[in-house]
Amino acid sequence: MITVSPAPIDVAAELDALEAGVGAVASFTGLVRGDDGVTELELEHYPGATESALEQLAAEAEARWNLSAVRIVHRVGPMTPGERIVFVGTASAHRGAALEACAFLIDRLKTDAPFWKRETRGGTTTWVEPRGTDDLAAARWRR
Amino acid sequence: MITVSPAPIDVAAELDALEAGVGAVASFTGLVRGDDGVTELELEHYPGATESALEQLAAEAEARWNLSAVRIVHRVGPMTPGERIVFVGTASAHRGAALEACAFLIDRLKTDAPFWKRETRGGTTTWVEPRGTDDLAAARWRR
Amino acid sequence: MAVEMLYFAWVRERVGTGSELVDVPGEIDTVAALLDWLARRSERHAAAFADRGRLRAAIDQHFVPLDTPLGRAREVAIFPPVTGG
Amino acid sequence: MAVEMLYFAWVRERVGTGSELVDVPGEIDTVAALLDWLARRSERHAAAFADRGRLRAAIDQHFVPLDTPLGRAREVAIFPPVTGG
Repeated sequence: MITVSPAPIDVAAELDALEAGVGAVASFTGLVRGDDGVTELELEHYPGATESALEQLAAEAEARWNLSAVRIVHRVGPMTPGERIVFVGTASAHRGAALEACAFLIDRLKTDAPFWKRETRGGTTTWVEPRGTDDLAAARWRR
Repeated sequence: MITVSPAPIDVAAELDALEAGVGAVASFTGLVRGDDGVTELELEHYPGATESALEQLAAEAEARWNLSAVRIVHRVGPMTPGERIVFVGTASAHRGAALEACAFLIDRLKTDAPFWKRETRGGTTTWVEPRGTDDLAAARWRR
Repeated sequence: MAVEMLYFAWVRERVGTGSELVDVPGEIDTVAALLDWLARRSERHAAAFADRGRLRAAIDQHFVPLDTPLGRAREVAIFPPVTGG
Repeated sequence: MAVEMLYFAWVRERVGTGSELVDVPGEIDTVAALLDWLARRSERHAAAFADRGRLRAAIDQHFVPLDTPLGRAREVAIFPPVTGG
């Protein structure tokens, strides 16, 4: 259900697996943007705690919506612009459940899973600062 | 931006095209469900009017959210369980825009585009009746 | 006025054809009046158009309510509520 | 009490290591007190922990506020707010 790995993300294979026997599949893919001068992005994570946090998010989604499958794939290590950082996929008999659960998972992943991004621009590396909009997006799913 | 065709839908190729140079890609895939005894699904459409309706929906989404790309692929003709009926994909610098626009497009497509589904179960074919929940889902996007 | 009629889904099946060219008298002024006029001419049309609440229409590929004036319509489509996606 | 300290991102860089085993005195009762104690022992730790508002913590891989009692913690991680996805 959860993969945290330095390997590139194969979205076609992920979608194929989600599609088995259901009516609706929603997905989100986050990619390294190259439009602001970034030449490399490195993802650091907290091994073990990361997987637990993602498993817990997936379990929350499955408790809240009627899902037949959930996949969260997060890449770690160095990446270049255009490469996929994260894939979230949800499958359900109903499109509303698939779409909402997909949005829930990526919003909450941004604030609840121990990943840290470091950007390289030219010779300079900087740690990415968290954004207040991410906290707001995650907060709308709390009831 | 819009494809209406009897050809199978290649989601991997669609996602590849959407990913060019952006930060966020959201997608929805609707599939023929086989769990309720359906052996064949046939999609009829209104050629010309269908493409216009989908183009108009895509233009509405682009006016409402900051999107770098929109793809709507809808299959027509006969299909079997497990096959993809529709693919909606959106690309944006921001995940919120991609996710919301994707949900908007599939919700509105259900009520605004001239497609009709006919199901075959055993030897019997029946036209699918519209669902009130589809009207409600589409209505929440009207402002 | 020459109008190309298009029928889809079970409307098409009940009428028995997907399209027909009809010469509409000048006094037929709305889509609903056009359906009445067609229903008077044939039992198949009458059966197809019996339940108006389940019919939708488009004039020249734009969705319109059934009480919409025909104007200079060249193509009128009649069909059930859509069920795509 | 032996505690495995883990540091991530710029906290790791400022401390100068990703992990260290420390023997925590019994009177050190919360994560915040643990940070104070580590900061008194080394300038690198003091610099890494200076801005408490930018620090987050986990005890045995569960995220907790800094004022959480250490209890029988075996692993304490200190890191900046997360930025994945």
